Amino acid sequence: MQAENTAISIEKVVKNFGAFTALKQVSLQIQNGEFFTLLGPSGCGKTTLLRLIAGFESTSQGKIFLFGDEIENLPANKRPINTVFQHYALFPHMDIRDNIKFGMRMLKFSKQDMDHRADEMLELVQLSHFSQRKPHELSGGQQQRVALARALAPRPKVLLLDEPLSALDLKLRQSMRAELKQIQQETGITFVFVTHDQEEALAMSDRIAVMSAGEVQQVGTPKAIYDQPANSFVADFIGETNLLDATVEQVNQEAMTCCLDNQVRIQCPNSVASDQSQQIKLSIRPERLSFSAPDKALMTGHICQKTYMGTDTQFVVDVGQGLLVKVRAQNNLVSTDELHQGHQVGINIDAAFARVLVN
Amino acid sequence: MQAENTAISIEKVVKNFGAFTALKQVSLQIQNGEFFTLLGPSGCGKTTLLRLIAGFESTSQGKIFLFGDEIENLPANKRPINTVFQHYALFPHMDIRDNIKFGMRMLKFSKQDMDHRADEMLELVQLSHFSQRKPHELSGGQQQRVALARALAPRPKVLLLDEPLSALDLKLRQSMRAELKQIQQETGITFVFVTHDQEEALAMSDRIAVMSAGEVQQVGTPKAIYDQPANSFVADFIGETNLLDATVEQVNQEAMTCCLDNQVRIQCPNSVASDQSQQIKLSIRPERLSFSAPDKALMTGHICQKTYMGTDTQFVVDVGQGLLVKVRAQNNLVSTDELHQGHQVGINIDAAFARVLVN
Amino acid sequence: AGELKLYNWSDYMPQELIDKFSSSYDVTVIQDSYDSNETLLARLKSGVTGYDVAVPGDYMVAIMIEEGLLDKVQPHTLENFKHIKEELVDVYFDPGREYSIPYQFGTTSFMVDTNAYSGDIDTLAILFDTPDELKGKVNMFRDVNDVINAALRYKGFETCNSNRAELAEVNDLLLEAKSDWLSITSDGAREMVVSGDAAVSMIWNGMGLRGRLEKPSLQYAYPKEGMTAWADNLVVLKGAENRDNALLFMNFLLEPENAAALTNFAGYTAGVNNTAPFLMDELKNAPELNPPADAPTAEFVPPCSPDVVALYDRIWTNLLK
Amino acid sequence: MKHTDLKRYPGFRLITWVCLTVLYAPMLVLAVYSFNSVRSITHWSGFTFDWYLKVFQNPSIQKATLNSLTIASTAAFTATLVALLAALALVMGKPFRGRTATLTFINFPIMVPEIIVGIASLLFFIAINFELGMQSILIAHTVFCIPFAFLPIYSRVKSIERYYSEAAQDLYASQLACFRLVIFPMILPGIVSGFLLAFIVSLDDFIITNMVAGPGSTTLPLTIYSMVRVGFTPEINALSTLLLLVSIILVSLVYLINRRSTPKT
Amino acid sequence: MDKSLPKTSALLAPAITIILVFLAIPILTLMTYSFLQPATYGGIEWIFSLDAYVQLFFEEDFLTEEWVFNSDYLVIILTSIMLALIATLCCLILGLPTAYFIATRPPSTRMLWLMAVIVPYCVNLLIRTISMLFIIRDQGPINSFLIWTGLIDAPLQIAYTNFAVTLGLFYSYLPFMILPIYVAVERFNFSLLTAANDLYASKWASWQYVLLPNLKPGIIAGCLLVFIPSLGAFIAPDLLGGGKQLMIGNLIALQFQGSRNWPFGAALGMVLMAMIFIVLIVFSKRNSQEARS
Ligand SMILES: Nc1ncnc2c1ncn2[C@@H]1O[C@H](COP(=O)(O)OP(=O)(O)OP(=O)(O)O)[C@@H](O)[C@H]1O
Ligand SMILES: Nc1ncnc2c1ncn2[C@@H]1O[C@H](COP(=O)(O)OP(=O)(O)OP(=O)(O)O)[C@@H](O)[C@H]1O
Ligand SMILES: NCCCCN
Ligand SMILES: [Mg+2]
Ligand SMILES: [Mg+2]
Repeated sequence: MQAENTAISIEKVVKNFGAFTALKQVSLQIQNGEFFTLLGPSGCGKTTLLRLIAGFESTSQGKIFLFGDEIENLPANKRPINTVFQHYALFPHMDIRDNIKFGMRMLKFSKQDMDHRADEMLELVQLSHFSQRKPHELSGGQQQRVALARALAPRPKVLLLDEPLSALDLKLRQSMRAELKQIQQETGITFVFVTHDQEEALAMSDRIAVMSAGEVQQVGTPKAIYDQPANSFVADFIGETNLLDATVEQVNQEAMTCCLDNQVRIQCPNSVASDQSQQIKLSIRPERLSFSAPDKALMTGHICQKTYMGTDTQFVVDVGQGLLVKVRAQNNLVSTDELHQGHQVGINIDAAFARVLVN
Repeated sequence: MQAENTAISIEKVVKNFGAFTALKQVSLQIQNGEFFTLLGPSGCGKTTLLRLIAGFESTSQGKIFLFGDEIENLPANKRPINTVFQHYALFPHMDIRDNIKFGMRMLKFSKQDMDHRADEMLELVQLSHFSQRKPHELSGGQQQRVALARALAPRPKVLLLDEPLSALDLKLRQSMRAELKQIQQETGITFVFVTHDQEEALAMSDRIAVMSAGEVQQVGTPKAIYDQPANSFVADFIGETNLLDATVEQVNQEAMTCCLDNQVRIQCPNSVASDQSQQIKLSIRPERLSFSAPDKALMTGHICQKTYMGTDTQFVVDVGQGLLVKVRAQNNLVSTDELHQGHQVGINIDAAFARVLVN
Repeated sequence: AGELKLYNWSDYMPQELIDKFSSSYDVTVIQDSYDSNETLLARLKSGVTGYDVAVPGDYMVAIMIEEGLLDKVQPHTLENFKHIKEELVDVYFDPGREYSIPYQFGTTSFMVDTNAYSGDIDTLAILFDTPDELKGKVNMFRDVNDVINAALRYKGFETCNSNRAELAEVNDLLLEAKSDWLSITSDGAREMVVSGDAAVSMIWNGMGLRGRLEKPSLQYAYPKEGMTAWADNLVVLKGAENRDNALLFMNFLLEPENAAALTNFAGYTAGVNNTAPFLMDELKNAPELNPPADAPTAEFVPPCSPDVVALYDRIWTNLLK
Repeated sequence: MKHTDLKRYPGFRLITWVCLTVLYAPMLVLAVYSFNSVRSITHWSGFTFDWYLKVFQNPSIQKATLNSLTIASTAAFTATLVALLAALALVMGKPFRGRTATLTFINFPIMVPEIIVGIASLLFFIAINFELGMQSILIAHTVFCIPFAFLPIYSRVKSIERYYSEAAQDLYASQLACFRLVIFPMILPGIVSGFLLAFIVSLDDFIITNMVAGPGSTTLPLTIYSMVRVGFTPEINALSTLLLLVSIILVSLVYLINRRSTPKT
Repeated sequence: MDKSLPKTSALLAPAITIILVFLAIPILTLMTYSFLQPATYGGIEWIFSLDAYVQLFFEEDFLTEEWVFNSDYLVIILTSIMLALIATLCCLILGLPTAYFIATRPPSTRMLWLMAVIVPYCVNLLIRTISMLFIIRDQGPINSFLIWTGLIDAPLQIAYTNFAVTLGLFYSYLPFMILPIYVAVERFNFSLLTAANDLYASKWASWQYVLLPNLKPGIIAGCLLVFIPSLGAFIAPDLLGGGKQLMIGNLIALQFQGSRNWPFGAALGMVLMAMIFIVLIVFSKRNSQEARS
């Protein structure tokens, strides 16, 4: 069942905590060398899945394979997998260097090897001159880098990262993203990255698994997930979207025509097997809507809220029948300045990117 | 010095903590009824300024006027100013209703008045059915609303809010923003809002004061601050920007021509008195750069990084001489899919929005 | 009316007798206790004030008079003074009884559990050269003079001895003997032997008597090397706030019936005449109160000179440390 | 389970039970034998309440109980009051040089061995000609109760963030109103546990009391001690069991108060 | 503008005054007395003298009346230290696992376990010692039980020995060891154990390299809290040692009762205080050094 190149294969894994099921039949293949992200709201089971892979918990059902071998009976301290913990979990009584050396010491690396590798890691995370400091003498971002170095030092086959950036402030988080991604590319190690921040997931990952309530909702590249959400949960959770109720009017192999509540008809790609008259939801991203002269527009409405956001401006437009749509315009395009609350506007839809969802 | 309509006027206020100067000659006018935001990085003195206005600290130098009256000698409990504290500071031993009534009790409102107003406030923040609960029985967002109701109940002339949203999680924070803004508009009370989150500031404020290291860097509407940053600190702190070194080649009243390090010339509005040959910085927002065919472009380069961000994609383009520029393209426009790392691209600049900065 | 603050040996006064006095004279009696003459002196010297009456032993009365701790209350004016046994009126420590009246008197020796040891017990060797069966089963008094005097007698030396060479020997003897001892306590002595924690214990005759009544295998020893006799006395302390009640109490205790009640409780000989009709039967022929003919005469030991006291203190401290 | 809990170490539960047994067995046995119908400490020969009746009828025990309660409540009250003021000053007052030193000084009485406190107090009272008795015990107890009352109050006051009093002032409360309506109710649990702790400590003290007691001021522990010296009786067991009960009730009270009042965050 | 509560100094005054007058000055009095000469039947003579301190090391020989070196008091002091150390060690050996075990209970039951440890801590020391004496006596339940089972035929001598004193100290102060370690364990960040495990450490390697070093402050505090009162103990040696096993606390008391040598007692008190302060200072120095680094 596992391809040649699979680093981790998770097969129908269930995890129960007493009566509560945290993971329901999760299956996933993680490729060797990829940056794989588990994305989902708080409590959806991301950490639980990570802990199963690391070996801190055991599965209730199902199997986990590491490069083809079942690892159920391998205790955590024997798995060639290391973890970067959310709050780093640096050993407070050891200096940075000793922290980094810890895993190698436990693996009984030779002293020489250990020292050499520690230097290498310190350099990698650019903390060579801090090697004598204790963790609490470092800033959050520096601590985060130590945690990374410590986990990388014993040359694990897979690195697990549990929301490593969530404790950092905005600017730092943004710069650490780039750094992490770069280190992953340099080392070629498989990263399994956990986050609940969609922006982070989109920006960093090769592939993303979107999870909700213990189930994997969709696995795919950032683009696939953003543009072709599998269901309304994914559509709503990743980025902002207009989720519009509609009825199917015509269907063929490639396209379908849907009628919105305000009687506007939209022709969009057929992504699901659905029958005529079926009630569906259309997910259309705000940036796929654009303003135009009312006469050239698909529908018209008046602006009822305008929020300036720097790069772009978001409008909420009432298009009749109580239907509110969000329109996002980058501030370089339309003269967003001239549009104000109350104005009548025409709206066009880039229908190729409308997505039909049945649940 | 104060206009008719000024709620709070801060004049050359200095605040020293021992040898450390937390505020250096800060002057600000806050209009009656506006949503005024103090924005700045951690430690820049936002809280300190708020505490001076509230009366928890006294100024080292300078004066603070409230509707024209100097309030230096008015103790905190006599100022018609209320505060929503960062951690809410709800009285844990009182139920929600008693918390809300506290201020009115101290002001000796009549019992009837007090009850009536409490009901009104509970309704305003939609917590009527929780009035008997103790604070710890509410969620973070609900507590935040109680803090707001408590501060609004005695009808203060000015409401101070110290990062009221920072303890909430992302989704909740976004919805509370709208709520806060709406309450401000309904009550018409002057809000002085503190945050270090630029997105929050841009989305909510009428005017923003950007602070750094105890000094006000710029005061203006969100748009003014985003589009016409006064200096490179503001340009960098608010949103993302390309800060490019350039030399002034020609200057006249309205426009100037600047030469970038890669010899590309840009004609942009003259916003500062600057001489020919002067070294300046050009701040150009990534969304003001756009791709075009290389032959029609202002400059050319190759893509060295591409980050998919859902709504848009950010590219880092090497335009020669080691000059890297960020280009942000909304995903509905250019077919961002077709541009990849390594591609040669042409770049145009919406030069009307380039901003010349001298510091 | 009023109060009476009594400082007494522990386990030396029946509650009933106190109640009787309290109700007859409407006096609230407060009683605290001590375990040796030395503790009494130390407490009083350290400035503990407020007690009205105390019960020092013979030599201690002498010391307390000298130290100015006693009130010269002239007890011979008391109505019941006449009951005092003749030989106890003109005592060396208080000739003519100007400060004190007799309380009870008796002897200090030791007691052996004959179940644990069947040999001859009438020798101080039991304490100082303990037979194997009794090793680690000996309780000694927490009292400088009783212990050192016994050791001096065992060695055949004079009591109140300032001969440093002899005292050095006594010192060595005690240190050596100590390893065979179990404990050093006075007021718990009876409990120790009755419960079986100790098989031998230094003991006063009355206390021994009460112990034997509880545990018949106990036997009071009359060591051939000699033993100490003592006589406790009721005194009024200088500065007593309730001097009148103190005198009432003195008079009360000289009443033969009341003196007999003391004897019935504590088991020692009363200092007044005519107690016989009130005494319990068990006391009449008790071996503890009626020494056999061949027993040595018990010896009163007068206060020793300050330098001797100092040397005794040193031996005692050496022993305890 | 294949993956054992990392927190668990084998044998620790057993050791814990050993500890608890060591801690409780003696007291339990003592309590059980207080119901023994004969005076023996060895043999169990039937159940009786007689010894408890005896305890209640014994006038010197009654007097000692009264003394103990008087002293404990007065000393604990004074100590609590004094400690409260000090805690408020140290937390809410302006920072000053020597703050740490002051803190150490207030906790000084716990750091000095009891035997030394006892003897030093005794010598001091004698030196200034202070009559030993209830007052001297009271003073000595107040001194060593202060840190015990202080610790819970201090930690409670310290846990109250500055912003609560600021919030009160912001809402127009004067300083007095702020203390009365906000600070005091919030630190009340600390005050109560401080008082109860001081009360227990005073009620239980033997060594210091033994040194500075005078005639008629015998407290319960002193009475028990002098009774034990003479010999073990079930009466002592009964009395000890009673005192044990009082301590347990008070400790449980402190615990309950603390638990009920700690807001879950 | 002064925005603080009433004058800090006024609020502090009562506490400071009470402790100053009724504890600090008495201890100074005690110190003064240690430099005076004893009066015959107790009390002091106002003559400056270092005899009390000399007496710690030297005594007048019975025969030659010369001052010769005397190790007896040193031995008592050393014995006290030994007994206190052994008691501390026993408390540590049993207390550490117990504290750890309790602190790792689920929160719902943790408080009950903790209460179980706190209750004896608040029970009268005297009563606890008495109950210990009660059960270890020759006729006590332990010996009766052992005899009944036939394991022994004569009672084991436990009471009135150094062993009993140590047992008593251990029993008296065990909760003092458990509580601070409990606090340390509760504060311990257990994700560190997970991290160690993740980095290939076995259970006992984690214990050694991660847990113990992090619990050190609690362990040290616990050891101090047991060692210090044990060193100055009075009740346990008095009741359980049968008046024969003296510790420095009893030796001090003795000087004010039977032996009536106040200056010497005062000097011993000063020695005890000095020992305790040295221990405290050494550890607080080390602690603050660690905190700083
Ligand atoms: N040891 C446990 N016992 C019982 N329930 C647990 C346990 N660990 C996790 N859970 C439950 O399992 C669910 C998933 O938890 P998990 O920690 O995996 O969520 P998560 O996706 O990592 O969330 P977050 O983003 O908040 O970290 C939650 O509802 C949680 O309450
Ligand atoms: N009471 C004080 N004593 C000494 N320094 C202080 C005090 N209060 C604030 N400061 C210092 O003044 C500076 C400004 O603090 P302030 O709390 O106003 O920052 P801020 O902008 O609110 O930051 P944040 O976003 O972290 O809340 C900081 O460097 C802080 O350390
Ligand atoms: N129990 C008291 C005995 C008194 C001996 N002097
Ligand atoms: Mg998680
Ligand atoms: Mg702040």
